[in-house]
Amino acid sequence: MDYNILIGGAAGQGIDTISHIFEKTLKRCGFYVFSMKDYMSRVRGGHNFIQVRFSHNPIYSHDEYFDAIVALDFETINLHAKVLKTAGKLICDKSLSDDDRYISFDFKEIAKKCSNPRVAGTTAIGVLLKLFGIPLDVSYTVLNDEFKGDVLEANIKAINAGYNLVEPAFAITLPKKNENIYISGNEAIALGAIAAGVKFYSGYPMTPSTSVMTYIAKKSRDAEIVVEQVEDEISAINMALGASYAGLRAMTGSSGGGFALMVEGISLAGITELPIVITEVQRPGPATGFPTRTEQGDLRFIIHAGHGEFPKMVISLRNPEDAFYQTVRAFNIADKYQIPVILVSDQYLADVGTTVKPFDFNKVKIERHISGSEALEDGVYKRYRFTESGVSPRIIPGKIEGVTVLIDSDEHDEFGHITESQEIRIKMVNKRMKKLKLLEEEIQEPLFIGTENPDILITCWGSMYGPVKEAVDMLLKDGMSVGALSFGDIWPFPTKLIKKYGRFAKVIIDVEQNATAQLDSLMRENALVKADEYILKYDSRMMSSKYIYDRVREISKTSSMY
Amino acid sequence: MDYNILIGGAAGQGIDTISHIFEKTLKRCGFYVFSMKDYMSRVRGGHNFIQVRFSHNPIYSHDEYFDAIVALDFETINLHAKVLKTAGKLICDKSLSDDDRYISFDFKEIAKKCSNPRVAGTTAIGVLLKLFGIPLDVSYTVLNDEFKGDVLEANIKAINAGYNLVEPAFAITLPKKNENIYISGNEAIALGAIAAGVKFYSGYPMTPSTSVMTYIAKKSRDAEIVVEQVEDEISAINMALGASYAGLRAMTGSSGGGFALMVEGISLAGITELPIVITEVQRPGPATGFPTRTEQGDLRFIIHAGHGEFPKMVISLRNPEDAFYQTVRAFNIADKYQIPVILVSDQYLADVGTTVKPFDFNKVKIERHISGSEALEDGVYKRYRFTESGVSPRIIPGKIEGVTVLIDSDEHDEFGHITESQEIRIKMVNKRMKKLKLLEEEIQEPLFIGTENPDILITCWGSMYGPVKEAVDMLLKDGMSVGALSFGDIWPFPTKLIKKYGRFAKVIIDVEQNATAQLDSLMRENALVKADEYILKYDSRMMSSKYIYDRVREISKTSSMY
Amino acid sequence: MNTAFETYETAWCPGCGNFGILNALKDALTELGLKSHQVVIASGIGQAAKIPHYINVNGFNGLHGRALPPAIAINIANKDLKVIIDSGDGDTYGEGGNHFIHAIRRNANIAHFVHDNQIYGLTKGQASPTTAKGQKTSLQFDGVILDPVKPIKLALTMGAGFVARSFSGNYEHLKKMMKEAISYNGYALLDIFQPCVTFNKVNTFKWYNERVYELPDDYDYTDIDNAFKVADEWGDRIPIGIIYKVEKPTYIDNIKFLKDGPPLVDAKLDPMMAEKYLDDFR
Amino acid sequence: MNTAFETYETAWCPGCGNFGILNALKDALTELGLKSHQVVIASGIGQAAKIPHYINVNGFNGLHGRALPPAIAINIANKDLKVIIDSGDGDTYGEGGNHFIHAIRRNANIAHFVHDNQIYGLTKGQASPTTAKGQKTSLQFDGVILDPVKPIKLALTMGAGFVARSFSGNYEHLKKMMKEAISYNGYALLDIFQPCVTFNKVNTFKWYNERVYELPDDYDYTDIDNAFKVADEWGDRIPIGIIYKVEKPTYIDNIKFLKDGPPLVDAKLDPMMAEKYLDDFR
Ligand SMILES: Cc1ncc(C[n+]2csc(CCOP(=O)(O)OP(=O)(O)O)c2C)c(N)n1
Ligand SMILES: Cc1ncc(C[n+]2csc(CCOP(=O)(O)OP(=O)(O)O)c2C)c(N)n1
Ligand code: SF4
Ligand code: SF4
Ligand SMILES: [Mg+2]
Ligand SMILES: [Mg+2]
Repeated sequence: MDYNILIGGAAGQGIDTISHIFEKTLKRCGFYVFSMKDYMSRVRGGHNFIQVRFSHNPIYSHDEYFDAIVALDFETINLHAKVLKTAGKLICDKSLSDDDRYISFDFKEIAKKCSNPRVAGTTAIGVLLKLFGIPLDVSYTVLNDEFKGDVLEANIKAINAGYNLVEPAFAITLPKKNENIYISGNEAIALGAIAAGVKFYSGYPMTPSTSVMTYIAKKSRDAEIVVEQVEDEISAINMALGASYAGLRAMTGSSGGGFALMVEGISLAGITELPIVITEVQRPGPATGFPTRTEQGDLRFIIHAGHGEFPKMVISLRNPEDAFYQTVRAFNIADKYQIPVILVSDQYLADVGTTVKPFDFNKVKIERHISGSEALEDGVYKRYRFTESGVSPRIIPGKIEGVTVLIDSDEHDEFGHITESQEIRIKMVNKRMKKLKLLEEEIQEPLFIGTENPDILITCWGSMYGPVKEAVDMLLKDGMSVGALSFGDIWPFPTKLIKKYGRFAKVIIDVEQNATAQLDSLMRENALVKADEYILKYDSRMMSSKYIYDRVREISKTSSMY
Repeated sequence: MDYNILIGGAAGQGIDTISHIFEKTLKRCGFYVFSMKDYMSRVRGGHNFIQVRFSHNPIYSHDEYFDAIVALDFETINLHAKVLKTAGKLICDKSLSDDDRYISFDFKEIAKKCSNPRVAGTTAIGVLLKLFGIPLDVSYTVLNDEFKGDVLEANIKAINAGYNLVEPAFAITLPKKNENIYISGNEAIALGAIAAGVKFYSGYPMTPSTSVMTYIAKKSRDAEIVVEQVEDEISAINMALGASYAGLRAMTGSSGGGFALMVEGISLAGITELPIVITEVQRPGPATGFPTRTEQGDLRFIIHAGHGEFPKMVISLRNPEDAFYQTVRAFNIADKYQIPVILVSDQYLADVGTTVKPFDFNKVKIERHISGSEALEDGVYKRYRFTESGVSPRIIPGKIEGVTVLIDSDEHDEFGHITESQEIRIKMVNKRMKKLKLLEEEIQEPLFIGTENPDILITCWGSMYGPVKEAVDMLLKDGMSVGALSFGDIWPFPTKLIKKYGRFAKVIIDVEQNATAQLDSLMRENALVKADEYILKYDSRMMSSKYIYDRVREISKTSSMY
Repeated sequence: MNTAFETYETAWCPGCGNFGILNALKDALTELGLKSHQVVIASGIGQAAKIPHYINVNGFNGLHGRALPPAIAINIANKDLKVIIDSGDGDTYGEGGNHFIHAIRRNANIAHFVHDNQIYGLTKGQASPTTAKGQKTSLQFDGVILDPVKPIKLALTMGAGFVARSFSGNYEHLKKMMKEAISYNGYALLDIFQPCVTFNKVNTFKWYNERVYELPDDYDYTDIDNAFKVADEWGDRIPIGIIYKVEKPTYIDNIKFLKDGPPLVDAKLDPMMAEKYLDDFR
Repeated sequence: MNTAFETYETAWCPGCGNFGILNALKDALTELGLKSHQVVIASGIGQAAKIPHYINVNGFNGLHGRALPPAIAINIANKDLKVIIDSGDGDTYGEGGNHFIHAIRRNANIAHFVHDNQIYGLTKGQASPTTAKGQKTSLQFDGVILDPVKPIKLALTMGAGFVARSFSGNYEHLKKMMKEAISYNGYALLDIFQPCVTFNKVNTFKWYNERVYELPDDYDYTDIDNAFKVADEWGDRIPIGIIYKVEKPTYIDNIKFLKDGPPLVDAKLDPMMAEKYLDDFR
């Protein structure tokens, strides 16, 4: 079983809250749940919706057709009724439609009877739960977490009322309860950062990155983390670098426009060799673009962010689970090589809710690579000592009597003192660049899924993993020889697997949520491998597995040469 | 004949001035002159020097060995005496050395006698002129332009005194006088911008880009151009975009660090489709790096500057002549396609003095591509009207009664109004991206020099043209089968010639003043052509033709496979 | 409803203070006899900054925090246009703070309307530079720990020649202030209290309405000492009106060819005029 | 010569006012009994900003205009360190203007020394935000047309708890001011007149020396009205000294775990402590 529900309404109508109640109830029943948000850049009005899929089995992405739709406004019916499956149910207020195929009640009246006009949506959720035969008591536990006092009372009344309005319509078996958690991409990054020991987060709000900062801020008092909302993103990165210099694990993040203001600071991190973790949660650009929508359009910009030449690492995130562990890894790599590490996400991943196994905190290792007095040679400390590896021992300023730490944004000598020497310049560039070599060993090759040595090789990166994984599963079921490389680590660019599979594939199809096939440009540049076909979408809404499946089938038919 | 002179001293000792007198005198005699600056990031002290080459024939770059050295400080002797040719002359003050191979006088005493202690250097220039048999009267014309009143008197006395101290040492024939001008890269950009009708320049000082702004400022009153020094580079680009919107030809520029602060604004230019010309005069990074030195390290950063996907054009400049004409072309292309055009230079080119044919102002065509009321359809103006080409007619706000112009950094509809529509998004992305196709036709393929279909193919970009051109000439004289592609236009990347010559070459040698071979990465990405060998220099001093020549010879010997 | 500048659907919350500002703005322009093509509104990003989409004048809807630089350049490029900025408190005093202080020094001819809701509206309720100390927000869970920026005092300190405050809930007053600011020759700051009904539950319509009082007719707004005193008034009574106004040479006044010549955008371009500069290099 | 903090060769012009500042700084640190590892100097880029290379303390020589953000974070990260900023007038009031006004609101414990030579030194003589109106420079050929920033008044307006001015030519005074600023608990601005002998031919040693006068002993620097008056004094007589000083809660004071706990950098990191947050997602 695999059900797909859409809940739509205007901003301000509370679809977030009611959908959350629904999602959490499903999750607590033991289902696998996957939800995706589609919202406008406004606070009230307009048309927003949330898609919720649930199943007994893991879910990796969203789907396009619905078993049930909850419509809180007319737009929802207008726009989405056409993607209701034949046996699907549409639930709405009487006032919105008199179409008798729909399940409509006077929710407003019912809400009034529950003595709170704002609980109309909760009643609709009651209806929804009953249709799927989901036990009401689980939903109470969720309501209990969300509301208090009178509001809680009213919501319980409302959900009961809805539950009593209809009979079950879908035959569902309840799964076994499990330990899974239900979490979004941004929350997973935040949790990863807290687990990794972030002690300083400076940032400036920018959709869709803000919720990383918000979650850390929520825990800041308890976890003793300083979260500082700064005057601008330039301050954000420079402040974070100050914290890093002083010895803290520090982080900042933004979306494209705010990240753009940080690139000089990234270059500073490069020459000063200060560890820093930066999150770039992409939205469609250029400039302000589409604040609440999704795209993978910033990859090249991120990879080449910062003037001059210096090593950095760029990791794109696949899903919340990956986001958690990669965030931890990012901190460790930043500290180990004293470099900036950039985590690339997007609005899709930022806002998806996914059930995953509880993160294993025992697996989280904090590796600071900070030295004590063993870093001194004859009592002398050189911040930029030339070493075999290119990495110089790092100490915390103020911690060793009489020893000082000098970092410098000019080209500098081993002590961090400004220099104009050609010889030192060459050595310093070499020292920094050696880390690229080390990083190449650190780098994780893309995940491969599908038949070994497939005829059709799909390439994708970051959050496209989910839709591609499901598409590959569908294609495999069709008996096709298909596989996919899903890139996570993306700079330095891992070339082994793409060279290996690229050689055997009859057709390489590059799948990206952008217009210029940026991953393909990296493959060409770094592996001299070029895709033959492209599935590119840049309308700001994430492509689904179905979308990919259909197009791959098409390509495999029309491309007679393969 | 081809002579090479070095004039060295501490910052503040006036070597700039005396070298200028020397250079201009040579130029006015009709020689071809080429000068290069090597200076530290300080105002007084340290060690700076200027290299001046002159000849009867055009000169394209600097050389490493000297026929004469003028030493105003001990460092000059210490560092450079070893690269004096066997028959070379070293001129210095008595106090600096008692080595009797040197031509030393008590210049300070002489200066005192000229009643101005600051003219000691001018006396040394007098000596220099006599050694080469350059007529004194030409130097008077230069002094007359530079000085007034007492100071002029003192300088004339000083140069006479120097002239009388020695006898000619080199046998030189004077060339015919010619019409050539003597100009630096930055001055040529500035002059090109003025010729192209720039009316607004907003910028913030940053070495080595500042002199572009300074020259325009010098002419601003006469040419009626507003030059505004702003609070930061963010303001610089946003202000220039405002001027562009209002209908002016607008420009800004900086070096890497300042340019980094402009990248969000470049993205704004992308989505608003505002023409703008930006100069990036590179210096070695990352961060503050080497403020007064040279590198080609920002290429990829520049090409990918700005979040999101949008068309831009990047033109790298070869020499002052190219700088002038390409600046004019940049304004025309920016206006034609309503895109940002970035001119890439570097400290080497910024500061080189070169004799060139006077720029032909008759060749300068100003093509604004601005519409009047013919842009309206039924009286309605759509700033972002969908057209065949992707370019929408542009009008100047306020100029047509009742017609308004709206530009928007959000994704927008044809009117410039904010939208959330997927359909419009796709059309708008396509509209903007179509310009890339048009640009591909506009693009100039690299200059090819050397034997047709050479065995050894050198690739280079921007200011590396001069050193490579001379190196190729030397290699050709040796009878080698060698050629070079010198890229000027670099984004969109022109692929025809590199594919053509790449196929025949036995060895491709990529020559760049950076550590990561960024041009090569573009060739790989865009033409699937990879260099076999690299000549990379990243010590912050420009490589010379001799340096390239030696390494190419080495490669051609050791690479037995070719 | 004023339709001279057309009416568009907005994306604001019902009850938002921005509606009052938009209405007053349209009427102010109408009463000043301005036509749509004669006016430019520059804005950044935020709820306030969406205004160029809701009124039919020329519009430069730029980047968050960056409304001032283009506005200045537009004034310089074409002194015939009336340049207005509509932007938020975060936009102006936060992200755009550096432009704000230096723009005042340039004294370009701009009427700058700050929709000051003391919160970040569009990004859902984080503190802005004018949010009160101690106020809890959607990000400052334990309350804001910074002292707020005082826009009026800051503008006075930087030497602004026109500094005023109004309230979106007082249509007549706001319209009058807008007309004054637009008519003023030079940089004019008008800070406008604007209730954000969704995210600022402290500074509500009621909160402002109970506190604001109009400066008396005999208030001498040419007296800078007075102005500084008034700028410090905050709490139970908050003054609105023209707090300071004097004549000052504008940016245009300071550059002869801008002052005496036609609008810069009308300058004839001719490459040959620059040929003489070749002499510098001979 | 004070060698407690070592002596390095500088790249400054002979006669530059920066020498006086460096000397006073070394002596101030010595007299305060500070050791080199206990002090951090943050700076941006410029002549002034080269100071971390000329004194043996911890140094964060960052980007042009960006000395304040890292300095604030260093104070937050390790309250045991004495954090000082040495940077230029362009660095602080120009490129870094937005950080300047907002840093004051944060009130981190930082002594901020602005080497105010009223010019851009390192880039060879363009106007800075404090260059006098009308002054001709290497870029403003027809003279500066903007009114200068008034740093003292601006700092007062933004609510700084310690605002002072001194002069590099008055060693004793400068050293005293530095000690006061370093000892002050919170953000302390010390604007220091510093002749640039090469590029500022107006504001020379003589110019400053003839004008500066020390505020009298009975000057009450806790009176903000007084301070504003003194901040406006400019011309033939320019006051130096502590212009305003009061106690204010610092950034650290405002966050309990920073105030009461050990320096943040000493916090033990343990992933398991975060495991409980998984409950939010069950
Ligand atoms: C560089 C950048 N940083 C952050 C944002 C996100 N952002 C958009 S509007 C806004 C704040 C809005 O607050 P305000 O200016 O007070 O306007 P309001 O919505 O309250 O009218 C922010 C942080 C952005 N668009 N660009
Ligand atoms: C982003 C950026 N813009 C510009 C510069 C160039 N720059 C370096 S120092 C400086 C100004 C220096 O003036 P000031 O801060 O007053 O210091 P001073 O040299 O006078 O001590 C400038 C513009 C830079 N390094 N980085
Ligand atoms: S969030 Fe606040 S400012 Fe934005 S539209 Fe709603 S009420 Fe207005
Ligand atoms: S240029 Fe001015 S500020 Fe810089 S070192 Fe020389 S005198 Fe000092
Ligand atoms: Mg606001
Ligand atoms: Mg200065």
